[in-house]
Order: sequence, then structure tokens, then C-alpha cells
Amino acid sequence: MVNLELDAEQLEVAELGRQLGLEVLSPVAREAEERRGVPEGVWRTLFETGLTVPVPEELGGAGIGDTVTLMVALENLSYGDPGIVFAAYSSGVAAMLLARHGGPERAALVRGLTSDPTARGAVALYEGQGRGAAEFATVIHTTDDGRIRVRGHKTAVAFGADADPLVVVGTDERSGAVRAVLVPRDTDGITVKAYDGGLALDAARTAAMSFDVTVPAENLLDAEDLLTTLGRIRLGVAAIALGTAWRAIDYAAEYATERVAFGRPIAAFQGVSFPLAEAQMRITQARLETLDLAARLHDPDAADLTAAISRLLAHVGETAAEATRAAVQTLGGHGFIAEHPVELWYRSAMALSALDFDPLCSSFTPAL
Amino acid sequence: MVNLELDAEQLEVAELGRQLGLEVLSPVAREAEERRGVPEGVWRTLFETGLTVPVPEELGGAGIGDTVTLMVALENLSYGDPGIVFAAYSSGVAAMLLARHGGPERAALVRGLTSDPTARGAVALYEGQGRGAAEFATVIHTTDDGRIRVRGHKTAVAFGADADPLVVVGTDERSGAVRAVLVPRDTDGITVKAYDGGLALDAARTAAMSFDVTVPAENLLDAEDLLTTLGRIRLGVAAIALGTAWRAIDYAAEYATERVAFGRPIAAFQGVSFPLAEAQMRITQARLETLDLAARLHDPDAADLTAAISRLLAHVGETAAEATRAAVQTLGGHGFIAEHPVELWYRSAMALSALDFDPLCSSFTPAL
Amino acid sequence: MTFSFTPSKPLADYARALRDWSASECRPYAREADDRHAPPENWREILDTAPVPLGRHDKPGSDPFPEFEDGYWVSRLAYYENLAYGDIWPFHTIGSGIGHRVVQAMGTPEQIEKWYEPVVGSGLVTAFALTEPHFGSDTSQVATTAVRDGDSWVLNGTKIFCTNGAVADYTVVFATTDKTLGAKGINAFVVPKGAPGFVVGKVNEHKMGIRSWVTSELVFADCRIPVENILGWSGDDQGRPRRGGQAGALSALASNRPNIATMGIGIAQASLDVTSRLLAEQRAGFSPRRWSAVQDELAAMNQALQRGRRAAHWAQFLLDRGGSDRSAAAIGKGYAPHTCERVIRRCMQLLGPEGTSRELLLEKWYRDVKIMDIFEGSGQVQRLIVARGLMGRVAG
Amino acid sequence: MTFSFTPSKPLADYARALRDWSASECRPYAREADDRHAPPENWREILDTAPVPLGRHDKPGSDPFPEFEDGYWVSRLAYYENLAYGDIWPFHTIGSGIGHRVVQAMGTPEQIEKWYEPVVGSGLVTAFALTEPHFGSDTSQVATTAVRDGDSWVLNGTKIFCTNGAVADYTVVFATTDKTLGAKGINAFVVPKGAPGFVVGKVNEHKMGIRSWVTSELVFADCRIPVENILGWSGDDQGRPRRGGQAGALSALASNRPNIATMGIGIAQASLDVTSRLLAEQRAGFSPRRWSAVQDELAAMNQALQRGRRAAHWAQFLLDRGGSDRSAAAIGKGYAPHTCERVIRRCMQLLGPEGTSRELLLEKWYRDVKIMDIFEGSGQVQRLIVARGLMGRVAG
Repeated sequence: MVNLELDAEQLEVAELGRQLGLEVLSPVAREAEERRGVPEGVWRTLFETGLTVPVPEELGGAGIGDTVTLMVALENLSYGDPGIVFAAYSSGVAAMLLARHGGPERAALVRGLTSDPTARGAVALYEGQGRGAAEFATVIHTTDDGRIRVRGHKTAVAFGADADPLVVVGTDERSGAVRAVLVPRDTDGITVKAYDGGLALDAARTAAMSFDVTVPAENLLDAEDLLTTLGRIRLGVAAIALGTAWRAIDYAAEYATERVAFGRPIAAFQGVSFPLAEAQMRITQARLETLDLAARLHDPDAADLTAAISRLLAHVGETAAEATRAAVQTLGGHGFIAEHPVELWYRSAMALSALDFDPLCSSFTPAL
Repeated sequence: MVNLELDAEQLEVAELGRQLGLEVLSPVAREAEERRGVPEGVWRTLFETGLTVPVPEELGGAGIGDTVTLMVALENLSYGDPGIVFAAYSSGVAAMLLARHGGPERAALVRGLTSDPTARGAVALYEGQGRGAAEFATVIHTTDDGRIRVRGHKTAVAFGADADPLVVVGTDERSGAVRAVLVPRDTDGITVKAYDGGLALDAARTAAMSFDVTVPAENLLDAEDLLTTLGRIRLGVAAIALGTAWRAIDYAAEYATERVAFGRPIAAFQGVSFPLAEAQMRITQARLETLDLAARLHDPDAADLTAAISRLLAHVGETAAEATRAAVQTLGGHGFIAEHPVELWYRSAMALSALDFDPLCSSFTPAL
Repeated sequence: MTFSFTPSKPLADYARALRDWSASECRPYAREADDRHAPPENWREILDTAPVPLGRHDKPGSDPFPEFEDGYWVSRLAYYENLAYGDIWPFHTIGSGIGHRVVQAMGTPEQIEKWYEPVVGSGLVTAFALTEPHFGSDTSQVATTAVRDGDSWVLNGTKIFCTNGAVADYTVVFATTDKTLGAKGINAFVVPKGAPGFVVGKVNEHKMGIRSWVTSELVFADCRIPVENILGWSGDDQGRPRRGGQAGALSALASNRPNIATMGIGIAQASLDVTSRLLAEQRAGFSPRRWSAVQDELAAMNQALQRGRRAAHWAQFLLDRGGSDRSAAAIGKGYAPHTCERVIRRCMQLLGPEGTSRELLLEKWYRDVKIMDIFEGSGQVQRLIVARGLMGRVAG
Repeated sequence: MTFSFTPSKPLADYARALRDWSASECRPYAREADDRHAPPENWREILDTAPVPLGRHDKPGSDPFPEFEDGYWVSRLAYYENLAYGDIWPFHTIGSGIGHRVVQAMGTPEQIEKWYEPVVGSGLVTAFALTEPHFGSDTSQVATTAVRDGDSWVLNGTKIFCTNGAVADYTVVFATTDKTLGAKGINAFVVPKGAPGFVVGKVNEHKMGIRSWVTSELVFADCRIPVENILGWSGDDQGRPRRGGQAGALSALASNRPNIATMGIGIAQASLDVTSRLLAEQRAGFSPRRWSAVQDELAAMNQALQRGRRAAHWAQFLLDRGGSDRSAAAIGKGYAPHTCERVIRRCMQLLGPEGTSRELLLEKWYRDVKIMDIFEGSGQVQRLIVARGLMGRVAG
């Protein structure tokens, strides 16, 4: 049955996320970027809500169960600041992946991540370079002596230099199926190249990582429903981008009603108001698409959504990049300076759009 | 040296073309469509200017030599009506192709086309179905007894049911090179399926044609510089589309200055004026691109422009379709009824865009 | 209660049955309807073959549109999309027009009893006359006048784009009783068929598309109607009706906007499916590289249409919950139509010149779909509504 | 004379030499310039290695920009694109600012002799102060005041986005002498470095991009300058200058617009070439299908940039012929910048997260290029100019 209403829990999560985003994250957005790290108190506050650590209560999480609720949490938090949310979420998904696929023997690891705000986990997932996200070049195979060998290159691993536990995702060399392996940090054969920052999202201290490691067989995680979990992780990036875009147009809309030019608030010019309206139209539907895929991710009858999520991410990437751009243009010169946050959102939307990009899912389109 | 000025002859051609377009073609545009044929007197008038029959004077043409001048003629004529120009041009290019590649022995055929306004020639060129225009599936090969066999399917052959002479373009089966063959109408193995009209351009009475014919060896035309000639033929469609688009926005712009809504001419609303301005920006650059390629077509040092022309056509197709659409939207309900010509231009731009379309040169882009 | 775009099984079954029937039984008459500028002559018999209730107004006693737990307005989207999937001609025969809905929205209880109730399920057809040659969106410009003359109103003016205008049992006509009042002087009048001075200027306007939908030009030349035919007037309020005509007319339209967009989606989906089928048949003609590109194109277009569906569902879901949201309705209408045009255009391009010929229906659908971004508010109007939702009345 | 976009051989040679040098000698300092918020310290030595004349203003006696038969403004496009191809930092060092150009456009002969001529080729730097915190495009809103006090003008107000403002030998400041006159009350004043009450609020504003271009916030706090420093006033016309300040300021900018777009094209082309090279190295990582798609993308982006070049050339060609056309200049500026942003964005997406890291310059160029669609008239301003060319002053 068609039901597009959020339930009471989701509404509560939305409200909490929005409040935290605006009151706690937004004020330290610049600081988190400059210091390349989330201020400890802010991380702790966010951590304690559990909104970015989607793990059941019995493992110490806040019990965010379904993906729709997770999306609601992320979009509202990101209304405050995408960089901090991306950092926290990147660590949180490691806990989620271990909780879902690690079995009872990994419960302690999960509890470590849900109880210690200084802990950081990581999932080495993205491979960049315009590859489809589900066609990993990282290969995983079982050696003759029954151990697991992992070889490959990953990019944009948040906290890659020191996250522990660390899960690497790749493709089983024989079956072609997707696999996830727990790789202890002290394993030989891990090379880390921490980026010296970038366009945005610096609070997550992302790194490129190369792996040529061999680990015990029991480090291979349970692969059942793994694609669903990966889909969930990937969808979160869409929610973060959309929360950012939404905030940017709300900010620009307010500016447009206050700023006067040629005798009128600039909102009175359709050349100003229509791009913002169009951005809202796009964001609305991209958000509905995100929630739809989130809901379908839990439908046992649904087909594999990997390709649909790739398409969504390409679309959201463009939607958020152009929406934040419309916000910059609305502010004109003021959109270009750090006194206003729109330039930060513009950079963040771009950086998010390059994380998980498949060139088959969209095409370059000139602006005119 | 960069020189973007039209010379005296080109300016004269532009003026003549514009005048003919507005005064002679435009008034009978609807009639030509409804009757599926250009009124005889109008055809004769256009024919006598030679603007659409680019053949040297010694063969009875008006001597339009270079491709830039031809583009200037076509864009200005099409400012009057694209359907009539497409019809006349489609016949004219048969004369051009024979004049350039037929050798002295085809001079009589060319003179027939340049002297008799009731004659119709045709070049069976397009193959449709989203194929690249230079990768013909129509194959041409030399049989064991030295004759030429032509097999393939062509679409959008103007006057396909009765044009004579008829030239078929295809690929040499052995070398892969492009070839053109003169196919007498009474040859066995020509199947014609005349379209019962379509979205627009009905005055050209296009048909689909299938060929499995064998003709004498001397019917193979000289292939030297054939790609240049085909490029020229193809570029003409861009000029026709752009002339149409230009007219549509001029018409809509005038309407917008006169039509009043909410107390002002609708041109005062940027939601109305900006789409027309954007259309003009696009048309301007697409026109410059067309003229650039036209000029480079005669540069012996230039690389093969076949791919560049395919890209241009994809771009022009979109530019003209969206520009004529902007014109329709400017007129609102009036844009949808036959009392105004914009709906005819909107249909024509679409039909032109499907003639010579390569799916590798552009991508579907949602409007929002 | 969990968030879901998936329809209930009964609604999904209804949608599928309607789509299959419309494609197999209605579509074959699409070309004829376009050429005739009218529905096929045997349209009643064709509709009789429908496997599900269409909510026909032309046939008294026929089953109403079913109720689904998904909600009324959401369910109606399934109707609009899947009927349009076959072709757009049936809409004109099934509907009874919208004049009586204006009566329902603006009339007194007596007027509703007299003009609204008899129409429902009766086969009677009503029309609506607002637009005039010199204005479209700016309804404050109504120039048709209504002058009180004893027990009559005398109307003078010209109306265009009146769906069913030439054939309706009555037409609700918007006219000004006092030009100095601007929009506030505009009122709605019930003009019965055959009223003196009621002249059909054109039975069916010459349109680019939706030719089988009769839209008329109506001329009122000293057209005389009874004084009680002004909507909202109960006779004892000195000639002033209870409600402004303009607001009433607009409220009757707003909830329909996402339906219009959804018709466009149905047409575009039909084009896309036809194209996909034809291209699959011609696969051998494509290089592997082009074939891959074509497949990506088809996927992108399907995704784009799906987005339009969601936006329309969102608006109508809110309407069903009583939380009608002008901005959501405007997004529902403003988002899809232009994209639907592009989908059909791209399909024709992929098919090449045959795609634009009368051999196929795409050229017709391209002409039909254009109206979806014009009537009941162009894309610009929808943007303005969304902008005002975002920035308030100051937005341009 | 035949129509051609192909530059003369000398111009093509100049362009190629400039491009190669800029990429090999200037680009290596791009990151440093961005981090320092200033050109590299050894910028003079770097510029000294240029193989072609740059028309340096910082170095008296250096060769001027060469003359080419293609025309002055057309030739300048080769300069802007190819220098930007390396990085944008050199522009800030080579130019002398635009304050003196305003003097040239608006000054009396005496003023031109005093303030314009000494600057040309001298190494002196001038600045221009128009924008204030509360306005951008709408220059009629100038709120900085200039009040006559005996033999002085006393200025009060704040200016932002003043290129070179903190370091210039003088700044041309726009201020109103009479608010009741609106735009007509605005005049231009030469404010020398060190004038009393001239305060540098911020030496270099904290910008997203073009950080090495010093743009200052200037505060005028009872800033006192001699009475003859009002441009266009020869002392005998009772305080009224010959020309309105606003028109003068605008005319100084219009011909520069296509140059700005062309810088954007240079930056985007650099991004595209870097990306193409990196992708080619990584070809083995792509499936054949994705590799084809990537190749099509690169071709489409190159074509899009080429279009922007043509539009800029068209405008500047007309300018060289004396047929300056506001609409063509607006198309030249309005067409490319947004597309250039998209090109760089797409390049970063194709490269993946590494594309947005500081390992490469694309993230910097993405920040830099954004200004090209803002200063000297945003895309909206250009659209308005084009719309007015098409529809006259009535266009909104």
C-alpha cells in the first residue's frame, strides 16, 4: 500500500537530527574542516545519540533499524553540516557491517565501537576512478592453506590511517560474489596514503589504501545479505548530499528575500527565484527516490538494487551540486567568501558526488 | 587568421534567402505540409535562385561554391519555413553530389536537375535507428563479373517514390570506405515504402527504401573527397534546424513584448525572457559551430570531420528542439494551436533532429 | 505503517488490467481519433470491453471508480497513467467535463442540487469557460462581461480552449460583473446549451495534439441567462455571490495538476516501451558499443519517469491525508511534463526517421504530450508556486 | 577573406608557447599560491622565464603584448586562455589593476595625464572600488558618501572585493555626492595610498578560490582627498563632473567579459587534459564498456569548451571591428562559465575521490573557476542583457 508518511519514531529521529545538525554541528563546521577532525565534544554528543551508528540496542547502538529511518537521520543531521556527518557515518557503518555480518564472535568489536567515542572503524569500500561501485577490482580469494588473501586499492577510506576495526570489501575471485573481510591493522601488506585534505569533507581524514594481505579464514564475514548492507551504506551518502542541498537552498531563499537590488528583494526576480524553485523540485524527488530505495532495500522480493543505487547516486550528485551552486549564485560575490556557509556546502556536495560515481549512470551535460 | 565576417557574396545570399523565406516560403508553409508538396510556383521561384541547388554555374547552378555560403543560404531560407527548404535541399544535393563526383559523363544528368524545376533527385543517405551516419550498413561490392551490387535499407529519402536520378550511399564491403552509386530507377530490386506523412517535413514526401540491386561498374561515382560532400549534405540539416529555431525565438520574443499578464508584458518576467535568452545563446554558438565546420570542410589539412558533424547534429537537434519548445511555452495555449506557426516549427525541429542521429554523441537528459 | 511507494495488490492489479486493456483495445484507435479530431465512432462499445470499472460518466449505472486502501487521489494516478498508456482519446469520453465540479465548489446548496448532482453518473457533460484569447494564466484579465438586466444576466465575450464547449449540457462561464473590481468582480455563470446568444465559434480548435479532445471556441453575443444562474448567489444577498469566482475556479483545478503530469508519464512510458521493443528487434543493426549506449539511455529514461511518478504520488498522498500542499502539487505537475517530452523525443531519435513517421504513434504522442506542460498551469506557473512556498509572496 | 576560426600562425605559435610555458613553469606553483593566499614569492623570476611577451605591467620596459593580424581583442583571448591553462595566479602579478582604466575612460585630459599615463608600463598598481557589502550588480545602491569640505572631499563607507585594494598606488572609489540623485549622484574619486582615513579592513578576503588574487575590504573613515580628485571635473564646472560615474565604470568592464569566460575555459581545459592523461594511465582498470563511455564523455566536454571559445571569439571579433555588441559580449561571458564548472566537476567524478584531493589541482581549479560566473556580471546579468537585445528594455 502506498504510504509516504513517516512514522512516529522516524519523525522523532528527524526532529532530533535537525536540532543536532543546526545547534551542534553547524556551529563547528568550519572548525572541523580546518582542524581536519570533529571537535571531541561534538563527536561525543553526536555519538551518544547513536544516529550515525546504526546498530541494534543489544550491541550498544541506538537501534536505528530500518534504512528509511537511517536516511531521515542523515538528511537532517546534514542539514547542519555534511562534513561532520560523513565522518561519523563512515565510522558508524563499520560497526553496522560487523553487527550484521560479523556473527557473535564480533560482538565485542561492535561494542567497542558503540561504547567508546574515541574509537574509529572503517569500511574500505570505494575504488574511485569512475568505476561502478559493485564491480570491485579488489579481489579476495582463499589460498591453498585455507587462508584469505585480499589484494586491491581503495580510496576515500575515512580515518584510513588509524581506523580499527577495518573491513575491506571486494570480489571473490572465483564466484564473482561480493565479500567483506576483517583486516587487523597490524597485518602485513597494508599501505596507507592519507590525503593531505581536499576539496571538502576533511574532518573524515580520508586516505587511499592498498592491500596485499593474508588473514585467517574466520576473518571472512558472513556474506548473506551483504549487498543489502552495502546498498545501505551507499544510500547514506545520498541522504547526506540531499540534506546539504536542502539547507543550501533554504539559506539562499532567506537571503533572497532580504537582499535588495533594483528596488526589490532579489527573490522578486524569477531569474533568482526559479533556479531555487527548480532545485527544490529536484531535491524533493531525489529525496523521494532515496526513501523509496531505502524502503525497498528491506523488501525480500525486491530485485538487487545495486544498479538502482548507482543511478540514484549519480542523480543525487548532480542534483546537490547544482542546488548548492544555485545557492552560491543567489548570494553572488557573498557566495564565494567564507563569511557565508554556502561555499562550504558547494564544495561538500561536489566531494560527495565523486565518492561513488559510475560513468554509465549519467552523462556530462553542458549548462547551455 | 580569425575572420568571422561574412563576405559580400555571403551577405547577399543571406539577404536574398531571408527575403525569400519570409515572403515566399513562410506564407505557404501550412499548404505545403497539408498537400505534402511544395506549391509549384513557390518551388519554381526557389529553384530559380539556385540557393538550394549548390552546383557550379557551368552545370547550370547558381554557383554557390563554399559550404559557409550554403549554410548561410539555408539558415536564412529556413527562417521562412524548414519543410519547404528541406524538400528543395534534398533534391538539390543529388545534383551537387553528381556534379562533384559524377564526372563529365553525368553533366547531362546534373543539367537536367538544374534546368527543369519539375525534376527531383535524391540521395539515399540516412539509415536511422540511432546509427552513426558514417557507419553505413548498406554495403556496396564489386561482383565477380565486375558489376556493382548494392544492398541495404535507407530511410528519410526525400521524394523516394519517384526521384530520378537516385544516388545510394554505402560502404565498400572490402575496404570499408564510403561509396556512392547511381542507381537507375528501373533497376530491379528497389523497394519503396513511402511514409504516409509524419510529424513534419511532409512536403519532402520521404520514403524508406530497400535496395538489392546490381548496376554497371560505371555507375560507381568518384569517391575522392566523397566524405567532404556527405559532410556538406549533413551540415545543411543543421543550418535548416538553426534557421527554424532562430525564427521561433524571434517570433516568441515579439509575442512576449505584446502579450500582457499581471499588468506587464510577459517579457518583463525573467521566467519568460530568460528561456528565450538562453535559446538565443545556444543558437548563436551552434550557428558558429556550424559555420566553423563548414569552413573547415574545405581545409585540405583538416582532419576528417565526420565525427565532429555527428556531434554537431546531436547538439543542434537538441538546441533547436528546446528553442522551439521555449517558443511554444512563451505562447502558452496559443503555442499549441495552428493559428500560430510555432507548433509547426516545434514539430519540424523534432523531425529534423531524428534524421541523422548518433546515440553516442549526446545523452538523454531529464528536464529537471 | 511503513514508508512505501508500492501499491496495494488490488490497486496494482487494477493498474495492470487497465494498462493491458488500454494498450490492446484503445491504442488501435489512436490514429483514427487523431485524424478524425474526435474519439472513434464506436467508443462506447470499446469502453464496454474494459475489464475494470473506469468510473464512466457517459453510462449511467456503470460501476464507479473502485476504492483502494491506498487512498482516492493516489489511486486515481493509476487510472490516469494506465489509461493514457493506451492513448489519450478515452479520457475525453469517460469524463463528464469539469463544469459541474465548479458548481460543486462554488454553488449554493440549491445550485449544487440543481446542477451538480444530476450530472454525477448521468452521462451529462459539462464545460468550463475561463480562458480568453488575450490571457491564459492571468485570470484577473477576464474581459467577458455579465450585465444584470432585470431577471437576466447578459453575457458578452469570447472564450477559448473550452473542453466539451460545443457539446456540453451547460458551460460554467467566468465573466466580470464589474471591471473596476478587477479579479474580485469575476463571477461564474451557468450557461445552458442553447441559451440565446450562445454561439459555438469553433467546435474543435485546430490543435497540434490531443485533437480528439473537443475544445471549443465559444462566443457570447448578448447571451441571456436567468439571474439565478450566477454561482454562489442565493437570491437574498443583493447580487453579490458568496465567493470570488477566481478562487473557486483555481481550487477546482489544483488537485488535478498531478493527474495531468501523470497522463504525460503514461504517454511517455508507452513511447519508451514501444521503442524498447522495436530496438530489441533491430538489435543486430547496432554495434555493441551503440547497443550499450542505447541500453543506458533506456534505463535513464525509465528512471526519469519513475521520478515523475514519485513526485505526483507525493502530492496526491498529502491530498488524501487532508494535508493538501500547493507546493507539492506544483512539484507534482511541474516536474514531469517537460521530461516526458524529452523522453518521447529521444525515443524518436533512437528510432530514426521512421520514429517520426505515421507508421508509429510516437509522433502523435509527442504532439499530445505537449499540452501537459501548458494547461492547468505551465511549468513557469508551477515554479512560481514552488518559489512562493520557499520564499513567500515576495517571490517574483 | 574567408570565414575562419583558425588563428594566424603567429597567434597560434604565441598561444602554444604560452600554454606550454604556463603549464610547465607556472602550474608547479599553483598549490603554493593557493595556500599562501598570494602569488609565489619568486613570481618575478618565474615571469622572467616566459618565452613570449606577456605585456607585463610590473616590469617597466618589458615587451608589450604583441600585435597580431587577428585583431587585438581576439588575440587577447589567446593570452587569457593559455595563461589560465597553467594556473590563474600569474594574472594577478602581470596586470596593473583596472583603476587607471577608469581614469582613462572618465578623466579629463589633465587627470589622464596625471593618473593614467604614469601607470602604463610603470609597474604601478591601481585598484577599483565599487561593490559594497549590501549590493553587487545594482550599482545604483552605492552608499559610500563623498562630501565637499572646502578644498577636499571627505569619503565615508565600506567597499569589498577590491582587487589590489590593499596594495594599489591609488584606488578609484565610487561614492555618491547626492543620494537624492540616485545613480546620477555617483562619482568616481582617486584615493591615493595612505590618504588620511583610508583603512584596509581586510588585506585579502577569505575566498573559496582565486585566493592568490588579493581582493581587499577597504574602509573609508572620514577619508580626505583633494577636491580635484573627482574624475571628470576640470575645476570650472561647479563641482559637476562631465560624466556619470556608473556608466564609466560599466564601460570599463564590458569589453572584458569574454576574457573572463575564456579564463574559465583555460582552467577547464587544463582539468580536462590532466584528467584525460590520468585516465589513459589507468585504462586497465576500466571495463571496455566504461572506457567507451569515458571516451565519449571526454569528447563531449572538449566540444563544449570549443563552443565557449567560439562564443567569446565572436564577441571580441565584433569588438575589434568596432561593432561592439552588448548582446554578443553577454553571450561570450554568459555561455561558458557554468559549463566550465561542470567540466571540472565531471573530471573529478571520473577520477573518483582522488580527483577531489589535494594530490591534484582539480579541486583548486573547481574553487577558482566559480568566480568566473560571478564577477563582471553573473549568468543572470548576462541573460538579462541578451533578453534586452532580443526584446528591448521591457525584458525583465
